[in-house]
Amino acid sequence: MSRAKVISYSPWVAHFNTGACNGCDIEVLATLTPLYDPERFGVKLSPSIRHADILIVTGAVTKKAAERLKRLYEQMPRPKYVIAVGACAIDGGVFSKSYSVVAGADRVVPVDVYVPGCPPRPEAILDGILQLVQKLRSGGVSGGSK
Amino acid sequence: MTVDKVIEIPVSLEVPIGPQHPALHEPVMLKVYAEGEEVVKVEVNTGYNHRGIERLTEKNSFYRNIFIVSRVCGICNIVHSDVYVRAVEQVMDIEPSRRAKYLRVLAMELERIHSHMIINAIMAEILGYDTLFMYIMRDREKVMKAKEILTGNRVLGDYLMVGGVRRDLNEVDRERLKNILVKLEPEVWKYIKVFEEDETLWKRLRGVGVIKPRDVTLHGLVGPTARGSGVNIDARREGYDAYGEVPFNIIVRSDMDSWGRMMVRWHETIESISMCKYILENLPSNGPAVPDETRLPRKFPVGEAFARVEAPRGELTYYVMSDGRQNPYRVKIRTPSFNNIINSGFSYIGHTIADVPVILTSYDPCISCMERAIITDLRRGERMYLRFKDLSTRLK
Amino acid sequence: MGKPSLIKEVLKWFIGRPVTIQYPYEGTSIEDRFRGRHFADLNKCTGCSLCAIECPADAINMEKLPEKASVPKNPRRIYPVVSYSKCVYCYRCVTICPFDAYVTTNDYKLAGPARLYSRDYSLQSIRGGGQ
Amino acid sequence: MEALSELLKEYALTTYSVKPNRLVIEIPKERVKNALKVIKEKHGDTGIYVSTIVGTDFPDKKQVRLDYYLVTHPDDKVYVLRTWLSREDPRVDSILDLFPGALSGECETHDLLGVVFEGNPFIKREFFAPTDVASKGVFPLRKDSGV
Repeated sequence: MSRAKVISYSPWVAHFNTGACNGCDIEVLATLTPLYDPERFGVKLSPSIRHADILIVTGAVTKKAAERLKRLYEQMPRPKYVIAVGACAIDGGVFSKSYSVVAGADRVVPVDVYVPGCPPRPEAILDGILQLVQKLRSGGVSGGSK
Repeated sequence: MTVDKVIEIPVSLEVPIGPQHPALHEPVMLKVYAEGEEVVKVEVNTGYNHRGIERLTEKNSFYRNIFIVSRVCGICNIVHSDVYVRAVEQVMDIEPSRRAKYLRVLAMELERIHSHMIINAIMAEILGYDTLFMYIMRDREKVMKAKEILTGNRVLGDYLMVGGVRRDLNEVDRERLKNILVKLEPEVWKYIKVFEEDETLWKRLRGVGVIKPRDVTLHGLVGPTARGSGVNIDARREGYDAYGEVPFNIIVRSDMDSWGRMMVRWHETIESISMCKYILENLPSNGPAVPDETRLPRKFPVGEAFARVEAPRGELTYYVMSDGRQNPYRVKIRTPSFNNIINSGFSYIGHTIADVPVILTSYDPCISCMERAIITDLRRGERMYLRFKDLSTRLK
Repeated sequence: MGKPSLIKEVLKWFIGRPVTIQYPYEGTSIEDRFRGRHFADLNKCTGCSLCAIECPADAINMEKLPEKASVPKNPRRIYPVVSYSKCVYCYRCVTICPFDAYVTTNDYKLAGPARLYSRDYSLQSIRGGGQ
Repeated sequence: MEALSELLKEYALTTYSVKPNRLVIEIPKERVKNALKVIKEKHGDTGIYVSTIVGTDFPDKKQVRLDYYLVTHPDDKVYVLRTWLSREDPRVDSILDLFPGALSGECETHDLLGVVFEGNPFIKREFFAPTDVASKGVFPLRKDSGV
């Protein structure tokens, strides 16, 4: 946001719940509503994963959802970024030792920003999104190249 | 050539909805079979959210489990920890103080307000009424603030401990909570008016997803879903915690459709607000509400307990069994959504595809609560439909 | 059945000031008692490991103190390191600690490209630790 | 409460209670369905529902315990029907035709504990358990499952 541009990039987000407790999901939803309003930065919820630039992953990635997560990531257009929201999506949180959990989105797809918290506040999620917006605007490394 | 046999080929369409879908923010997959626009069969496929929590509780100690079971469901986390904590207290023969019981009810009712508001907001979004969604979500932030003041976190409170609650409420915060609730009530009445009068909502919700009272009990549906069909089920009537002392009305409506279920939720929100106000005004001061966690007993007697609670989505039950060791021998969780979503496949049949998300949302699905399952809908067998695949095999 | 009754509300906000908080240019109000980042104060910690045992997410690891660190009472010279990415902020460690050794804050700004740990915050609480 | 235990007098082996005040009636496994039929006839279609089915594994007794938690309404009383199955071959009659609401509970108990409900066409593995656990033939809630 340092340089003013006539045309700036508006990343759209898609949200995928990989077995979360809904705590993070309602906070992601709260982030998208009037009080925090990320549309000020051009960020809005995209209707389909094929239109999205940022994938928000919530939840302890269950084995069944892990396949779907990988498939969703492959369907995204480049540049693509992934935000892992909540303790479960980062390291499995309290479910890390369960038999049906992969524990960690970064074991399935490359993650660009981690937002810790259980669940994180909407401000923290907005922080995470803004870091990516800044990265995009400053011409940072394109995601998904790893 | 005479025609002796006519084979009617139904044009059956298979529409998968989910697990990632613009209209569903939950990891559930509804496989809808439709003939034209009419839904003929629905399969509820989940299991995307099975985290093996019951097994996990057997591997962790009684106290650690309090925090694990609150993460079964983020929206109704205090209810989950309350019912588990009460079951453990019954095994251990501990009785919390009266003040702690009132504070527990306060936390649970705040949770009910925010849960009912969010599902009504999501319903508005699914109907395409985004303005209403945004307004309800704006006012819901007031409740989130109240939860933050009371429990220390917006969503996951981690508010309960065996023997009481984990933080007390001081006078300043009590006044602030009261102010928030006073400001919230007129807003809720406004939305009730919108739901009652708006033509858009009326047309999309009335007569959609009708469930008869007999089907409710046969299929074990609970909570607002049952109360919207005129079945008077409410676990709060048992009078656990302070529910025996706080006055409240049970909202029962006989509309039987999606609209009736949403209205039950709105009127329960009003009821919860007045309960919270009553608690804040009549908070007893006898006995400490916060137990010293370092001094809680480390020995657990042998025993079993079965506790019920009325979660925002309906009756939630926990069965806890101890064999005298540090870890519970068995914890069985039966969440309301587990019954409401899996057993309600019959109610989609005959409606259009566009109504499927509406009906699902009117049950207030909490897939994380369900935690499990791939279930095929119980066919009532009135009409027999064949899919192309089956047809080809049958013709051979 | 009447007209869409939300129109009055919509018009009111159409001319009024938006409700949006201009975050991050403007702060939001966070409760003082919000459960945010926390770390062990090594002046009080005795290395008893109770917090690591009781943590429901297993987010606390006991690590060896560096050579230079001078701690008043810690015979085994180990201290808890909280992984902020795995921590669920239930504050069980804070309430179970027999020596009240945890410092709690309402800091929630933890988003970043890497995992975070409480190591530096803990070591800064004693002389010779932070360097 | 007395009414129900009176009603099931001929079926019951023993009666006791689970905290807090839940009457438990132990019934031999062959007669579970009959007992539920009697109860349903007493309360009617709208008077009772199956709240939950709890299966517990007891490896040292070589048995699996099955509890049916029934809730009556509008008076909201909870009763427990308890039965014991052998661990090697846990079989019991399905109550799906009496209580369609038992579907979710029966399917779950089958997948996680391996109890076979005879007459329920919907039970199968991988309902809840992930593929790798189910393909090994392991039931996660058995105490010796090792998951």
